[in-house]
Amino acid sequence: MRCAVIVFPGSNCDLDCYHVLKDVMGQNTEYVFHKEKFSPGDFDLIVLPGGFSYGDYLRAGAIARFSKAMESVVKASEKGKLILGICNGFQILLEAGLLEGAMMKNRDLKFHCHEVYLRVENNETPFTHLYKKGEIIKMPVAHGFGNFYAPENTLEKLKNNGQIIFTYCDKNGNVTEESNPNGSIMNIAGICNENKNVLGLMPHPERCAEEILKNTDGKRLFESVLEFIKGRAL
Amino acid sequence: MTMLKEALKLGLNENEYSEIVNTLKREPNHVELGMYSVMWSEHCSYKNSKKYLKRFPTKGERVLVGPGENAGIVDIGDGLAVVLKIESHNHPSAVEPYQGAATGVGGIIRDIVAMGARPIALLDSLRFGNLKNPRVKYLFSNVVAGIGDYGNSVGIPTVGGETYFSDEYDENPLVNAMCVGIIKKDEIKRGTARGVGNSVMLVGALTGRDGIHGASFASEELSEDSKEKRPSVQVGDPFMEKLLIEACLEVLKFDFVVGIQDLGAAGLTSACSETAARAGTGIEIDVDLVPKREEGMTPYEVMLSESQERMLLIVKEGYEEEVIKAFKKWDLNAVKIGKVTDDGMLRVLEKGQKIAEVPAKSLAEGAPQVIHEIREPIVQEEKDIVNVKVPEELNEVFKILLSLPNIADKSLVYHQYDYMVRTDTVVAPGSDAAVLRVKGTKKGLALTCDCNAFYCYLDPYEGGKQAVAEAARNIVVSGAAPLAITDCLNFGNPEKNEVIYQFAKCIEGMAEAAEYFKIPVVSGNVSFYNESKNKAVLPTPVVGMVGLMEDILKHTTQSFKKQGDLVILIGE
Amino acid sequence: MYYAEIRVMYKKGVLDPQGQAVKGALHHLGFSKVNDVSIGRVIFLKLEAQSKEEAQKTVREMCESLLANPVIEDFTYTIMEEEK
Amino acid sequence: MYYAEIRVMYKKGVLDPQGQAVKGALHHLGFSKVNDVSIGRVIFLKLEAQSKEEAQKTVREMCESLLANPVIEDFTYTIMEEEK
Ligand SMILES: Nc1ncnc2c1ncn2[C@@H]1O[C@H](COP(=O)(O)OP(=O)(O)O)[C@@H](O)[C@H]1O
Repeated sequence: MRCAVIVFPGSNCDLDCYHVLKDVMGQNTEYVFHKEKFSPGDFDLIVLPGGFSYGDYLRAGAIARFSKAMESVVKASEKGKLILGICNGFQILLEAGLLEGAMMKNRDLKFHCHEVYLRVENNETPFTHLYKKGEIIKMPVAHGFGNFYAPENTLEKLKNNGQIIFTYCDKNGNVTEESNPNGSIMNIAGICNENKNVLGLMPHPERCAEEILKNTDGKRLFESVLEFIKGRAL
Repeated sequence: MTMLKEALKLGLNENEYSEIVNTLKREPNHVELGMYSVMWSEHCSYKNSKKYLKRFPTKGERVLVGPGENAGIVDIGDGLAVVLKIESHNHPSAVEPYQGAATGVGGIIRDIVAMGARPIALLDSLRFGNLKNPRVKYLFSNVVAGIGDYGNSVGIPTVGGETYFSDEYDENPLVNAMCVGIIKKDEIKRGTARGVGNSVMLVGALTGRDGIHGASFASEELSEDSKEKRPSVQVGDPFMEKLLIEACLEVLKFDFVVGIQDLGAAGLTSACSETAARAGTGIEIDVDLVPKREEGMTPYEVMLSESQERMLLIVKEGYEEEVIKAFKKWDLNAVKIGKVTDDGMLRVLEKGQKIAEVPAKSLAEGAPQVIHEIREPIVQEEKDIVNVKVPEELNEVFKILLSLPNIADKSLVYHQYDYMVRTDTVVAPGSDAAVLRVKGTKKGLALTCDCNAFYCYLDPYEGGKQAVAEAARNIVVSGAAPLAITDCLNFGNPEKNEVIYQFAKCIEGMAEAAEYFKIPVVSGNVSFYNESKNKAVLPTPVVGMVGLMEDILKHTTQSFKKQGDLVILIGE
Repeated sequence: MYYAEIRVMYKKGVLDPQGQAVKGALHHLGFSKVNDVSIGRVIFLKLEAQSKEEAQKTVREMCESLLANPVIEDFTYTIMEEEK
Repeated sequence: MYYAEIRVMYKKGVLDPQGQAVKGALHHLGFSKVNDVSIGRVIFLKLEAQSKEEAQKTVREMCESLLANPVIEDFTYTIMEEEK
């Protein structure tokens, strides 16, 4: 599998994503600097990493979406390539219109860094097919702008098309107010596009993909992608 | 005589002024006086403390760089070394807690980068007054937010620290930030202006009118009109810092960058005079070449500006374009502003005219030391801590204790810090020491910072020993062996006998413990004048410590593991 | 030369957590007669343009493409000509 | 009932990283004739008061005690009476 990790000015999980793909998953992985273009055929998976692109000044992800690399990301997404936006990457995908909705400041106005429980709402995607539907997993979050919002009609659509992929829940899988770290509407933690080839999520799967870090729930996301790509290649 | 008056206004004393006149063999002009006043403030010159700091043991088999540079460095094997330093940003945080704390984090990160190292972790040691006081609450929440937002944004995990509350800190919160970096042993850089004819380049943010006289500000007690000293407080730009780190680390790989220095307190004046003094050279710069944020800035302002997110590079002649290109990649400025000379002078030009010329050594190292009379405080409150009655309802007491802010869980604080970015944090905040893996090796690092200021108040000597011992214990129970110490000494006004007594005794205790455990002190920082309305903070000598474990898989954590395990109490 | 003052606010119906928090804090401080607090961004800028119409057009474009997010935000602006 | 619009900006001379970044982005997008971008907060609120003077006084107090940080920020405000 050929993977790209896009480096925006202010990205800071680029290294972590690269590490997981290259060292943990053993895949062919490259950094792509935001000023570079590439062609849709160059990569099977393109990761938009977490961080604070352009300092998150103005709005999280607002400025990054205008980069050269993003033009190529949009083209790749149209060609059905897999695009994964984590945290700031998710915010950029929203600003770029590759995913629907918007991100606001966490409801308590504070940055939140800790583990959360997630429920896998849809496992019929290239990113989640190795999870069980309704499975409860643990992943860390680390963000100040993770309060997802979308207008009523968009939410309907997301729901009906199975585009809601992860929701925040308690350890028994109940989607409750208390288990929602940021005020996100319907406890949404991750969504995908209609085509299911673009996924954005606030939690960090790359931070829980190794034994030594005491949690490997995130690794299956990358394994899902790898299996999917292999299957497609067959 | 008018220059003397101005000197006094700037915080220099008569003795210092005549020392300047003696050195220059003439009266200093306005710009030169400004430069002296910041460089000879306690904050930059350590004129009240140098003598005592000599007491610390600073040598050890693993020590590669000891005190005197931007940060200390110790060898951890595998061709790698760890870089550490702690610094205070107490005064700015008292006036503008969010930005004060944020820029404190920014400053300590640049100290690590200035050694050529990649910063890998931050820690913060915090002291506040009583949370019932609304101003204290405001300071507390904004300091935490400021530290978090800056560290989170640049992508360096804040993996540990401590948070204490006591009335003595009501007006004077303590905000100490520690940074740890990692570097290949053969890529260590120094803050020296070597090589006559080499270029002096300024990189990073534009120079604005912010923070002029911040260093002298840190060397005064806080008063009502501190709030009026607006320019002393700067706004940090973590985004710029992130780019600056990446760009600096890219060019530092090259041999043609022969020296690097961060611009902190006293800005260009400090960076130029210190790099030249360390190398025994001189520097000539032209203020017209300095990229400015505002129009009409005077040379005085340019030389004293404390604008954040800037660095000074000393570059071999002929390689300037390479540096400019590397910085351009990150859309950053890199401008040649002068050159290294052989005459030992810091010379400042404007429109081709010489407007200041002083010996770099005299600025950086020449401040007359202040000799204090040391006297044991007479009015030390009597506190009987030996004969405390055992209360009957221990359960109740236990509950009360657990609800005290000093003992309560601090997750409210560290959950606002991204402690996981870079995916090396194996033991997160909330344990005794943070444990980080070192990718590419089997090794692990344990990091902590500790100080029990109440002990230091009751008995500075024992308290000093305790601070080192506590840090060492935290490292050891995490499975690591202590490697090195960086310390941040927060005290009141050193011109007061009681304060300098506490200071000297704490150092004595710390030094003795450090010698006993064979843990060298490789860097540190002194913050005096943490005092307002005549009330000094508790003596707070914070000990930052790094430990090493050869096998990361052998780290240990605080929690009970499973039912039936034995519980053993070790020690008396 | 023109000056623009651009205000970007949450759309009606979008919960504004910052406005809520500030309202709470104001009440707490004793400013109890305050209500409906909402917080947004204000952007001041200078721009060159041939006419006020052109300046308005440019500002609108800037808002639509970057300064406001149409999913959650509305914008208003005022344009003034620089006095010479 | 009165409406207040309060603008809080960095003082002159204080670094405005947001303004810098947005200016860069606007130039990048081709809005090259834009300059001096500065970004602040705008706060809209409603308040009860007996007179416009009282409303003004209250707004000033709120700014000084909470809405602006006098160390680095300046504020301006406009007060309007609600039309009945
Ligand atoms: N300001 C802080 N920043 C980061 N971590 C903190 C901070 N304050 C406390 N912690 C974390 O919480 C742990 C426990 O803190 P504390 O309750 O003060 O206990 P202890 O006295 O055992 O250090 C610390 O070891 C550290 O990991």
